[in-house]
Amino acid sequence: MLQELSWKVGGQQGEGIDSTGKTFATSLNRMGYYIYSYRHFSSRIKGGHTNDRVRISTSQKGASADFLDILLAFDQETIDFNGHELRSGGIVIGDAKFSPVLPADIAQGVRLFSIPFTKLAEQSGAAIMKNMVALGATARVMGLEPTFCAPVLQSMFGRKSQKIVDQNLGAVQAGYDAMSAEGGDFPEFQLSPPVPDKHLLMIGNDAIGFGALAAGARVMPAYPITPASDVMEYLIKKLPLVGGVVLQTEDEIAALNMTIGAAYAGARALTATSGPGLSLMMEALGLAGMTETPVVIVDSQRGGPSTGLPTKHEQSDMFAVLFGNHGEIPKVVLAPSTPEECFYATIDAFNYAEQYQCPVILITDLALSLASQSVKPFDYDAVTIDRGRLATAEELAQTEQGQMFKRYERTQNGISPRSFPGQKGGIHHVTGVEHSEIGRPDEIAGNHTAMMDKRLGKLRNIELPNSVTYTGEANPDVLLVGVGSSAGPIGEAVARLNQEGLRIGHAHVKVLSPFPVKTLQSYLAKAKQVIVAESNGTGQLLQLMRLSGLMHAEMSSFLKYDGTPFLPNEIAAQVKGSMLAWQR
Amino acid sequence: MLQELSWKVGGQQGEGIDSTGKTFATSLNRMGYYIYSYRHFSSRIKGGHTNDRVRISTSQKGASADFLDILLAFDQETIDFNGHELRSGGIVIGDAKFSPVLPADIAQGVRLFSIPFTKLAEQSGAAIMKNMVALGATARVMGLEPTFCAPVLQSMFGRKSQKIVDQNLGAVQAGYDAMSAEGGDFPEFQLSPPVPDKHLLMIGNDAIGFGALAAGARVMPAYPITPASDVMEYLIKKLPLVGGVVLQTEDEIAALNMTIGAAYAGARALTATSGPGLSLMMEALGLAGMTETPVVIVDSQRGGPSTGLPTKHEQSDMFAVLFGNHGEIPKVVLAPSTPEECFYATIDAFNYAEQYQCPVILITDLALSLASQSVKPFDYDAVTIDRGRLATAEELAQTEQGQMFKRYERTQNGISPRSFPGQKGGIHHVTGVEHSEIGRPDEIAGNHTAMMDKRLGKLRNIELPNSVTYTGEANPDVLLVGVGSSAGPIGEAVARLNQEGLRIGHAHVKVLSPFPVKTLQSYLAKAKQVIVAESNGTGQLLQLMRLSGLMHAEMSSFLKYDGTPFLPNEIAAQVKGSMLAWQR
Amino acid sequence: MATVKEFRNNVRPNWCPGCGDFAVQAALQRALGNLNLEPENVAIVSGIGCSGRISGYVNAYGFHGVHGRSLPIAQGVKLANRDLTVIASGGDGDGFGIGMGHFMHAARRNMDMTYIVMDNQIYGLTKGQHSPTSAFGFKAKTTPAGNIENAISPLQIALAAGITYLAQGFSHDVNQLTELIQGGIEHKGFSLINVFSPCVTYNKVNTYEWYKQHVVHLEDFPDYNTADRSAAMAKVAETDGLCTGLVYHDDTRKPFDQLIQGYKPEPINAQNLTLEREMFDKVMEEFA
Amino acid sequence: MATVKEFRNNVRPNWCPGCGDFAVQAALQRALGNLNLEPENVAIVSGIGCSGRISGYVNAYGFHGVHGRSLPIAQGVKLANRDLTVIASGGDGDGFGIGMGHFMHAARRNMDMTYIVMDNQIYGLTKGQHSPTSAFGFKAKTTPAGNIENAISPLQIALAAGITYLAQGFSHDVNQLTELIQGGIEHKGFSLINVFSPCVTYNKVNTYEWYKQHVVHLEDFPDYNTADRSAAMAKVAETDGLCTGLVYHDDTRKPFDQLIQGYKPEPINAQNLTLEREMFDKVMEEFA
Ligand SMILES: Cc1ncc(C[n+]2csc(CCOP(=O)(O)OP(=O)(O)O)c2C)c(N)n1
Ligand SMILES: Cc1ncc(C[n+]2csc(CCOP(=O)(O)OP(=O)(O)O)c2C)c(N)n1
Ligand code: SF4
Ligand code: SF4
Ligand SMILES: [Mg+2]
Ligand SMILES: [Mg+2]
Repeated sequence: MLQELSWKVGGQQGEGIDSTGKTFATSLNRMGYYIYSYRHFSSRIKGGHTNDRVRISTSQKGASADFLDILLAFDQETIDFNGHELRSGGIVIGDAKFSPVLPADIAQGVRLFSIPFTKLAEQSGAAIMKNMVALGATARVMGLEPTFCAPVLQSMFGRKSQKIVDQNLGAVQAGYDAMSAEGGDFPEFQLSPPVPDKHLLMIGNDAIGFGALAAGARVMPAYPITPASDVMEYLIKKLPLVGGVVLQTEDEIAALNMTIGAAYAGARALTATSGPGLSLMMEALGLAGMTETPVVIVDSQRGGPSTGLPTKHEQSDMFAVLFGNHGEIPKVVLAPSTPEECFYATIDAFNYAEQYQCPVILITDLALSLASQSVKPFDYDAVTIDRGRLATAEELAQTEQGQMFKRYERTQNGISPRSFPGQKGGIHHVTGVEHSEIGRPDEIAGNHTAMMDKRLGKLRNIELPNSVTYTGEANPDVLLVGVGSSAGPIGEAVARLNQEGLRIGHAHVKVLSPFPVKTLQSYLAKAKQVIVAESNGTGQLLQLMRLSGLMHAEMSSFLKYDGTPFLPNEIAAQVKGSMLAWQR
Repeated sequence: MLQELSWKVGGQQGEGIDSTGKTFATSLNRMGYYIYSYRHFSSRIKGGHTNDRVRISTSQKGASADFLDILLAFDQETIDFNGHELRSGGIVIGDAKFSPVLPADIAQGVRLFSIPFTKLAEQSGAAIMKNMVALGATARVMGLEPTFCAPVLQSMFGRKSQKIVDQNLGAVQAGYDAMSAEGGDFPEFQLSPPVPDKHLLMIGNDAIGFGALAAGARVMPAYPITPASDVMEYLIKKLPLVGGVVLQTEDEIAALNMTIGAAYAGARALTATSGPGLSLMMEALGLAGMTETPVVIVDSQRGGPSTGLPTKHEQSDMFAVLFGNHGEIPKVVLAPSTPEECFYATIDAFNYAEQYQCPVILITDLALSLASQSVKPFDYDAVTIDRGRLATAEELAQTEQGQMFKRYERTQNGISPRSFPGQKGGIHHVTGVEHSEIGRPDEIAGNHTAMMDKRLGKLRNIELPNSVTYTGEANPDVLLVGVGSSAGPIGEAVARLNQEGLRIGHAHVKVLSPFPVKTLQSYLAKAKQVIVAESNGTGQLLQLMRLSGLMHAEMSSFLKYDGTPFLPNEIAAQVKGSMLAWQR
Repeated sequence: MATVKEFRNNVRPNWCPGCGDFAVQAALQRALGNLNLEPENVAIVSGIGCSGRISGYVNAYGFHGVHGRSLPIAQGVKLANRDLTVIASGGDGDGFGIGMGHFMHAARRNMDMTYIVMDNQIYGLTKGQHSPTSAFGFKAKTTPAGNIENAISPLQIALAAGITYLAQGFSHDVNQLTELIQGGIEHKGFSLINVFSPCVTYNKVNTYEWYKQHVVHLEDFPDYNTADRSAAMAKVAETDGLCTGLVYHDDTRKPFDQLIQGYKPEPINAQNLTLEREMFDKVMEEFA
Repeated sequence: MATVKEFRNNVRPNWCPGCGDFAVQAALQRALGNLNLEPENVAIVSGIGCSGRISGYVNAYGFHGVHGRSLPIAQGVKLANRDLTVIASGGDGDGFGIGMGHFMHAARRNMDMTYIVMDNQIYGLTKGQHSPTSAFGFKAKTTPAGNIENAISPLQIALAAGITYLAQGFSHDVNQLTELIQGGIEHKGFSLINVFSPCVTYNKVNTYEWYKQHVVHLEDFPDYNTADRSAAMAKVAETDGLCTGLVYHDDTRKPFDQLIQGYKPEPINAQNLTLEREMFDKVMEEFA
């Protein structure tokens, strides 16, 4: 019996590929399996190849599998594009309607089944249910009950009409039966029973939205953009329930400036964007830094530069996030690597923003933002809200008539008390111009130096907790360093390699600013060789390490920038290759 | 007799301080002296202290002097603010009108002269001529003829009316006479006669404007901002003479996008901005990189972050220029250090832009953009125009009917032929989306990698000529590394220290991208200690060196970020101090 | 209760003597005083320009943002705390040049706030370039041969954007200006008060004298109906935009802030931020 | 001479079947063909959105820029080469949302070019959020409880900005649309053709049927004078913006490109770039 199985469904955009994958994944997640599901889609609405690759496993996985076991195809293109991913002995189930054939480059022993998806769907009530037929065929192969997706279908369509539910279930059954008619069982596709464990299935963006809700966010001005829009679309459903508001602005410039206004006035506020919007936010980002306004910005990276590859994975905006605004400001940049971490990092983001009174950027990548993953239920008690250094009633009362509140008081740690409009005794001025302790423009030479030190000092020589996670060998021959969603594939590769007897370590960076130099230094010191794996063309993480003074005699980049995330075996192969090269 | 003299005039903004300094400096420049003149001003139109500090020398200087010899004051504030800069034995000449007094913190032996500037001006015709009276007093002290500024006054007012010229000259004479009446000569303020050498007096921004004109620039869309506006204001007078156009756009986003449009359509085009505008240009900058459109962007740095210190010097936008746009593009970043270099670098900028088909950013700082300096006349024959790889008539003719031109052909060096709208056979598509050789969107994984390599490869492993200049000791105990306008103060400090017998070297970086790693490495390798001097709070140049793999066991930052440029003796003191610290 | 005095602070404006902006400041302070508002309940958000300095010259919460973005910031402030009286302000370049998009959208969005533009038909702070309201043919630093762009009409575009309160004042008439600003603040929705606020240093054409000669007062047209949008459009066109007074007023529309789904009377910034465990669990369950 | 055929290329548009943008593409190709233009002398600049793809679907020089910036790019193209026929185009979000500021300024600047907006009252490419032209109350992904912002009226704001050629078409009527686009191209100045171009996938309210029911044709008003700006304003208001045909046309004003100081008939990109030594020396002497 298998511990995991890899399945893919493909067809044309707009054909319901998404919902097929979703029904499948959600059903298996409810059964207790762990899911990792990654969609391939393109920047058009209807037409064009799309697919959903679902990995079902008895333990948690953070990456797509290296190979496919089962491919469901709604057109020949799906087979032609994806067939090479099938392991030998895998199977293709295609809609008989397009008379599927296997291409030449297919692995040995791959079998093709032609099942009349569309026809059976029509017989069950409507052609659009061909997806259900396909799911039924899958169930048969995997040895699942034909009713495995009944609960999910019930919650999807139950409120609309029971008839639809029944029709769909009928279609599933029809697919199941048709596959049965092909004869034989498929013992090599049977999954071990799941560990009975409850988990949630969500994309990183959902976790961020939920995290923001839990953190007390109340205002979200934002502008739609792939792959960040989901955060806004999630919160637009939730914030009104708690008296908050999502506002779709005219552009990203307005979005961040409005976020600044709301945060200044006392609300917890966030915005979310991706590369092009991030570029447009640079001026406002500097304003937030200069005015010490606690805003949270979610940046979900996609393929760049420019409009780039809007629906593809990349990690090429780290430098823009860290260095893009003119002038120098303190900022916290959190880089979670799983939906679970997205949730907690979002809560941290709001707390850090108010504790350090500076912008916090939560950076994700497309794979993290959009891949559906099984995660442990979140811990209510782990959610804390710390609003940082707020002016107390006594302090406000002390402000003399006609005097301004020292919003930018130069304190030991650079953090000053905040007052909000509406508070008597808290009146002060705020400006992006260099200013005095009460916020008035002040161009005197000494003041600028002092205020620069105040602001930059807030994060100087600080390492935030859990800035790096480490797994694997403590004194490794090869240390892999990564950031973002690659925690999954790197972690898996490392576990595999260590099982093979190699000595490999894995340091995953979770905070890009303040950069955890000391911790990384300690790991680097123990490694013979270092490979920094990232999804971009210039090796930004490695450059960031070097810039921070982190050196290692044998440090190299492993870069992938074709728009797809790393697979575990790509990492493993690179490690092995470079161990060889190095030993030579 | 002095080889140099340092003079300052100060008063309220709007009182004509600028023109006093300008008349003075221009007159002495015409006499053959070398001038370095730096204005202190603030972000308001009338009122507030302003001053113009002019260094007159028999040889070329690129920095303000460490101390003042003469201070002309139109108000007491001027003396209070600037008095401490006077060397012992210096003099203050104040308008009797405000009954000037010397403050307590003044150097020993400083003398104060109270001359009725305003009264004498009124007697000469109008109070506004008090500046001329002050210049006359200065002339007397320095042993200049009272007519020393006659040619300049003639060209300033001659076309208006001879009467004004004569009145002004009368006022100068009155000041001269009044100073004479104070009795005695001032042998300690006599300058050696100048080497009879012709030079021009200009600010860096003028040199950029002139350079753009000489380089064949024809379109400049821009939005006003200190300290970049002069470039636009210069070209608006010149471009119409050659059939070109300057257009004041609605914002900086429009400015750069319009520049892109013009460059795409075949014109040499540029825009100019400073920090806030730069931040707004990030998205368009990425577009220029992705579409391989040759635009030239002038970024004149001022105090940041945010609105910051709009009229003060800083070098804190280097990272934004290098890394600010999301995604990864090739770009050339030139950093001239004198007006002369500004001129030639601007010409280079247009050539590089078209040779490498990428955005070129010419980065300056406020001191470089705005300080008036004497420069050698420019060499007409050194101006070349190289439009790079344009499609030939034969190539265009080869395009078959219904076929598109391969504007993004993948060639060995990554540089493809350009065709312009209007050219038959050159039709192609341009997009910020990842694209094929004919410019059509193409999301296939392999294509993105190949195109990223094509674009980034254009500048990989390349060092542009004259990327670093080196002076001083070849095997120095201390190597100073700088960028931008600090070439003057660092160069002067190094010369002085070497004369004192220390072994100091000076490497000045003139190109920030592609970063001249090899050349710098060779200099670093020969130095015992390295000090990177820059005008910002985080040491961006040093970080850039580290990021590029440049390491040195004894490398430190010398940072100044109070809004004023380095003075030679500040550099010298730092060098001496760190030599001591290091030897200990 | 606060009076005009409470809205004064100890800062000496750094405007040039005679600048029109002094009158705008005075009128704003008077309007706030007349309305008996408390300084701490007023937030003034401004852009960058000579005009933008105004947020530092009134005793109230002041936010001097970046160039052209006063309206997005101000809207954020209002969203977070709808109990505040929110004023946005800045110059013609700030508001109708770089900030044009935000203005049009703020007008149609109709949040309850007041926008005051100090329109001097020039870029003051950057020393005299032409602005979007500079007339065709106007000579400025950047138009030495005369402006070849047509001027924006703030009143026309405001009406076209669907503004609900529109007025125009003139720095010479502080009383009228005070009233117009007061009306804007009292109006429940987005209001624009465009003010002819002469730049005595750089604009030698549109001087106090020039405006005095060219401006007509809407009060002089007793039949003029400020509730009639077409009439307003026509009057603005007829007077070439040179009319002062209340141009248009629509008090039938609810402001954005009251239309928000799940609107609660208590302002957002006063809410308890803790998510109840029950709701937490319910939301989490949706992912199961 | 080129005909409509020359403006076709071999790319299959990736719009959804039935999308209104197909008709816009066809009308544009026909208009270009009817005017006997050569493909190489036409530059089509577009923004980002489903609509923005149009620059890749016409055989001509095409520039697909970034979101909301087609007009600045197009103006740059025109400045560099005024012999080109320059078309800018994109969606309602692209042009009237993020691009609003550029639109207003392009209209008043009045360069000789044609702007075609495919107005589907929705954000198509990002999957169905409301747009600036979405009606009050409209339900979209981002307005589940109904839009609480008032829609922009493209025609009103264009008139207010001082546009010199204004028309509105509907994807259902390719013949009329072709004529309107053709008129815009022939017009010497900035023209907007706003097109009701239904999004069949995400906008289930403003469908072909809906437009057919609501749209009035200006040709049906024989007295309507397209040269009368006030009449245009009134008609647009009266029809709630739902009129098609030529709305306004002012052919008395010279376009920007002809007013440029030092204007030369030869386009900029055809000039010899070398600065004569004499001028070089003269300019240099100014710094002595
Ligand atoms: C992004 C950006 N671009 C340019 C500037 C420079 N700048 C400051 S104020 C201003 C224009 C001022 O004109 P206006 O808004 O009319 O205000 P006024 O000074 O006339 O009151 C400009 C262009 C800036 N601060 N930020
Ligand atoms: C700066 C930036 N922000 C956001 C996006 C994402 N985006 C792409 S198209 C689009 C809106 C599309 O709407 P519209 O302009 O109406 O075009 P349509 O798809 O409806 O034709 C958005 C928000 C982007 N590409 N760039
Ligand atoms: S420059 Fe003009 S707008 Fe600015 S303060 Fe002076 S008068 Fe006022
Ligand atoms: S989503 Fe709408 S606008 Fe986009 S192609 Fe489909 S129908 Fe057209
Ligand atoms: Mg102005
Ligand atoms: Mg649209």
